[in-house]
Amino acid sequence: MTTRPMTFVQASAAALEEALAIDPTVVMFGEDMADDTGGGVFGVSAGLSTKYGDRVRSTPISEQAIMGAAVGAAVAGLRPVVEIMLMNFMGIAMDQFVNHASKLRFMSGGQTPVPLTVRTATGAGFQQAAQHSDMLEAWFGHVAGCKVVTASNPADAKGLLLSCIFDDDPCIFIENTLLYFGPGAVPGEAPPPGHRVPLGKANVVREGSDVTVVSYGRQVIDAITVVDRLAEEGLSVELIDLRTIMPFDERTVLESVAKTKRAVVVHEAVKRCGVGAEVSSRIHEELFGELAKPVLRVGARTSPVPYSAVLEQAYLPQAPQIEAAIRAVTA
Amino acid sequence: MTTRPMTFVQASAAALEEALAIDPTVVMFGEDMADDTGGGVFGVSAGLSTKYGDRVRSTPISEQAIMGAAVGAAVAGLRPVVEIMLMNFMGIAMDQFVNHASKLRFMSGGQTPVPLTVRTATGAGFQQAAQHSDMLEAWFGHVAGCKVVTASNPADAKGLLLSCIFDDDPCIFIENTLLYFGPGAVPGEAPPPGHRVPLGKANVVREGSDVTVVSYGRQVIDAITVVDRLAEEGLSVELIDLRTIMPFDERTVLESVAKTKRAVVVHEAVKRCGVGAEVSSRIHEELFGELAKPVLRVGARTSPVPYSAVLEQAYLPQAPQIEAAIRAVTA
Amino acid sequence: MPDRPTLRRMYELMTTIKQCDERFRSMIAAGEIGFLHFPVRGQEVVAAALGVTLRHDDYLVTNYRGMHDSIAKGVSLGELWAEYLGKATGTCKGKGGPMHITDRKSGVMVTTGVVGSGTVIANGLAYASQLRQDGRVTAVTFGDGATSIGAFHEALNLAKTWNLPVVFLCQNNLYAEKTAYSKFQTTPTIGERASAYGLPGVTVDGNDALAIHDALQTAVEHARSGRGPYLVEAMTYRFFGHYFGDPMTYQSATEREAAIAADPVPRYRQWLIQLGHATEGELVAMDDAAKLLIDDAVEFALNSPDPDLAELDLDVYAAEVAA
Amino acid sequence: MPDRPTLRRMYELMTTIKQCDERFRSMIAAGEIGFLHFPVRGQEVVAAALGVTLRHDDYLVTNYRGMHDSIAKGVSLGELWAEYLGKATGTCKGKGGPMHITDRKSGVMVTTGVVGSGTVIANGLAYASQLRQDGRVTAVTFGDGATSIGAFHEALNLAKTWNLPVVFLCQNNLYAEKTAYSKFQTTPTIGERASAYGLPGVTVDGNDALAIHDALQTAVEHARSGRGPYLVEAMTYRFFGHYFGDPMTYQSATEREAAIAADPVPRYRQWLIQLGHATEGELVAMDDAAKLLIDDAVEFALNSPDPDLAELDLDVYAAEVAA
Ligand SMILES: Cc1ncc(C[n+]2csc(CCOP(=O)(O)OP(=O)(O)O)c2C)c(N)n1
Ligand SMILES: Cc1ncc(C[n+]2csc(CCOP(=O)(O)OP(=O)(O)O)c2C)c(N)n1
Ligand SMILES: [Mg+2]
Ligand SMILES: [Mg+2]
Repeated sequence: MTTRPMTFVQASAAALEEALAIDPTVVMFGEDMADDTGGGVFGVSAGLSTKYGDRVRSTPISEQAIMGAAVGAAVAGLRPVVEIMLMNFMGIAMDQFVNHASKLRFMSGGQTPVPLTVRTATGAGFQQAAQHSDMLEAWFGHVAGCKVVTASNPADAKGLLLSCIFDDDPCIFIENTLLYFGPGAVPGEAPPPGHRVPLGKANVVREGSDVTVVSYGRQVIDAITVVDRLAEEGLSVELIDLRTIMPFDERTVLESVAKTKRAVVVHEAVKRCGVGAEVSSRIHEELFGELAKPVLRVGARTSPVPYSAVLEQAYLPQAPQIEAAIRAVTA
Repeated sequence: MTTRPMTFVQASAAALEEALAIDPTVVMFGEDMADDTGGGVFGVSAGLSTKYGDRVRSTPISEQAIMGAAVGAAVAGLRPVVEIMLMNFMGIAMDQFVNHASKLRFMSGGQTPVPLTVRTATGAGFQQAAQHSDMLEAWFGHVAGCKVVTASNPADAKGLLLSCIFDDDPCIFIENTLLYFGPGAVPGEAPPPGHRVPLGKANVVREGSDVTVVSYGRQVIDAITVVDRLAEEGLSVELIDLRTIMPFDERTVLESVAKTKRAVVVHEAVKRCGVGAEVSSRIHEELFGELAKPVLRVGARTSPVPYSAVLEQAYLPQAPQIEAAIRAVTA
Repeated sequence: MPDRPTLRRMYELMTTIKQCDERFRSMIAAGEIGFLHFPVRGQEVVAAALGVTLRHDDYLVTNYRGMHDSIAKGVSLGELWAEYLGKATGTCKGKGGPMHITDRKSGVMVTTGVVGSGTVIANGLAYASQLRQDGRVTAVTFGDGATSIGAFHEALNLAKTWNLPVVFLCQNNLYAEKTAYSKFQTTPTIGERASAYGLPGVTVDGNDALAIHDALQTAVEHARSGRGPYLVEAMTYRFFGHYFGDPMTYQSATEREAAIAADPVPRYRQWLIQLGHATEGELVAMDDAAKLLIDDAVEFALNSPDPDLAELDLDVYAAEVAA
Repeated sequence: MPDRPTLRRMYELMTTIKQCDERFRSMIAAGEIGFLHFPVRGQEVVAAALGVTLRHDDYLVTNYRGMHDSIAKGVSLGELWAEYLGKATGTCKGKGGPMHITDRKSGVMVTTGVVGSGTVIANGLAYASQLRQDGRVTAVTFGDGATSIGAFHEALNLAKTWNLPVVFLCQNNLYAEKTAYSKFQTTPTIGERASAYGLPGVTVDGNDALAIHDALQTAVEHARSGRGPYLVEAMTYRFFGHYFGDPMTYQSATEREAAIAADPVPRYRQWLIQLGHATEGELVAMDDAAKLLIDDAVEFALNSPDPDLAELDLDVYAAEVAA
């Protein structure tokens, strides 16, 4: 097992390269993706078109055409991996992703699975303002037929992205730009080749007995800091990284909360109608009698993502709010 | 006060006509809308273009152009009311509605309110299958900056639609096709001219003390049947029609549940990550210590809307499930 | 000029489509069955021409008004009827319905209810063929109204930049729901809009079997030989409005009557006889055979069971949805 | 040929835009300020021509690479700088940022970060003017890459069917991020794609002040006089890549050097002197005046306060969001 460090960018790149290498039905396309058009806006696909030729292509700026072509290619039996550069631009591709990709298996009575993967980057904290930062996973969580996945560390990113690509359902894999390039972009340990992280299975990042924190993506990193600090105080927090945001691993979450009797759900997205509401509701529905306190949610304010750095930081859920919520349910 | 009956179609038509009549900044457009192109697919706009000329227009089949033009017209100070024929087609207009309409007031620092209204029809039960039936209000509930509204009776429909049109925020007003033409399409009482129903305020349809049912739209009708039947058994159910789905009237809901200590949330949309999750979470967060039972949710199955009538009826939440949930929390 | 078997096969398809549409409408009118039907009566010729031009293994993407296309591509009538009736034996087990026919075995890959959305999906199917060099062509059909939607533009543009083997077939029936084509017409023809993407485009009489067959053959051959996408606009007419029951108040009775008077199916039938490609007797036999096939399909569909409720949790994901 | 004051005003705008872009880049490079900057150096001429062609009360919709357009339309430099720096005194109180400049008083109505999305919004502004008969024209600017997106197609089509007073101005700088225009070019020019919507379209040298001024004047006059929309493609070049810091590895150094050698701003400056429209001294004075304005703007922005945290709950809805 190798221990050379790996960044998030390298993790996605490695997963893509591995997928292309082992399965000739894997194809990739998106804006700027091929090497003669720069090898991808974040460089994730650099070198791949040179190596894999026509299986890795650039597209014009046409999110509907990108997603539609992915749907068609998947229906024809390929495993397309497409890039929608930033998650907000899914607003253009919703008809294809929701009305088509996510429903065609069902509408066709099972004849046409749609094994496509959408990679899309997003996340607030870089002053990219209201149209380049949104976490929209809750939209997709509401759509029966697709899976929503994100990673909190490079090894998971590689393993989860590979699993998405080889999954037989449409997956949307969210890559966080701050984990790419921000302060959270510390390289992690590179997993061995072939490493896969199964979909639908959460990861217990820290075991604990006093309270359960459920999170995913970049907020897991914030949560780890808080949880480890509280451990020094003697508070034992179980931290769960959902990895597959939806459908989520109810079993791991419910077993944990059954043990701790307390839970906090943390995500970057706007709290209102966010994924946290679903997780919180499921916990309440299943464990109401056993809960010592109501499940609390930590998420962004009810506002578009502001540009000003001070506003943006105040918009985002931060470590102090995670800590406050943990203290509130354990008080 | 008149008591002539009014259907849902007539309610929307009357609201539109009234808005056009009293305010020259109200304009309307959408596919088939003008009289020389049929007066609207459901006939709601029949006669209006003849009367109001260029203020009521037909468009080509271009949902992005429709929504974009509404954004621009609203930014210029008009009050556009646009029709997106069916809610699933919002998938095409999401970028304009979410990234632009819902955010421009904020992004401009308050300079450009976007007082547009989207009317859109939807609802399962007519065998219109997976691409013509979805209830997608949860998507919009997650978007800060817009309001989501629906009505359970014609008088509310007229009053709420008028309030949407004259509200200074972007509103999406959902019209249920089954209430238009289905078994629920029984005419209600016509409200007097000028009747408005305020946004953000829920309606207590039935007062009760044993349990609170929170719902909206067509399911309010199912709930009324159940609630009235249970009343005969001596069960006192308070039934709340949200009217404005999001942001919802937390105060009315919380005050009711504080009294009844039990709640059931009912909607037609898929339960997973639906609006019910937000309402349920808010109740748990605020009233945990007072609740006798966990809040239960009744919603559609995790599936695209199926075509077959038997499957479609099984997909939809129905009166028996509402009743079962009420019994479960009052047991 | 197509050969004699092709000419006759086109008629078989036309009479099947025509009678199928008539049967649906008569049974709905009689209250024997009920669903929202988008009649294709009047548009049989273009579908028949497409049916004989495409290979069996070519891909087709069609739309809610796609019964004629599906039949022409070879969907079994029984499974088609069963799907329209929402039965377990339908092409899609009753889960998709008329607006969402998929039938892999005849190459009907996607039927969409969202106007214009099929055009971008067709590119993906064609891309798969291009990579695999399987020689398949993908055809996608859509209406005049669909050409206003952004996806159409993105589709033509991407198809050209990737040089995909796809034929875009616009069935211009002069109406989009209640909106006459002329109300929103910005160019003399839709065919010529192809030039904005550097691809060939033609406009032909879609009710003239030879003309549309010729255009489609050129287009399909162009795509199949690696020369890239092609746009064909076929001028036609829908006899029964947008949906069956449409009062059609937005359209002039004279116009419609003239179109019906020029009904392309009997016109073609007449022509076959006149030119000696088939005798009246042979054509009657074809009409009768089609009728029998439809009788069988109706019976099959009516006698088929509804889908099992367990189907709700199947085909949502690869794995069953947990209750 | 524009009159002398107009020619000189164009130069004032060019030098202001050029120096503003330089100042942003130098301060970012020095670490004095930090944000993602989309340089407009090289595209000054087309913006200046637009600025003098539009009326003050005309509407403008621009995009993330819109600093030049905003300045040309008359946004106060101080408020612009403050917005770029996220300050409370910015055009949008620091809430929108460089990609979302709105400045009602100068007619900059919407700045979008979503490629091509402004085109459909422009129609709505133009529709308002058409109804009100206020004589305003709406201009919308976008890049070469934006013409691939569906919204662009829908926008031109609707503008034509409604005969809206809107000018679509494509600033073709030969790149969309890292993708060279030539890689995805399906027609000789973008200007000619207008014919697919029945509207006039032209392609001109956007770095030739007289040529682009002439084209824009024709287009604006066309729109203002009720003859409907117009598409202008202005050929230009971006000197500093997609964003400031872009390594520009995807583009040939020779090509870029040639473009910089043909820098349109000094070229225009030279021409003004040669033709006697301004003296070197007058132009130096303009350069200096612009510099002073920028100095003031920088100082104003740097000394301005951050927005109050309470702003997070304001302007989301008409009413304050309840905590
Ligand atoms: C994106 C979208 N918008 C609106 C509709 C509603 N609608 C269904 S059919 C139709 C008219 C389509 O006309 P055309 O493309 O000419 O096809 P035709 O029905 O004439 O075959 C419309 C507007 C839809 N299904 N999809
Ligand atoms: C819909 C959408 N897709 C992708 C992007 C990411 N993106 C930002 S700028 C850009 C290139 C645009 O090129 P062009 O239209 O030529 O404008 P330019 O930047 O050259 O001025 C892309 C792809 C975006 N902002 N919006
Ligand atoms: Mg049509
Ligand atoms: Mg460009």
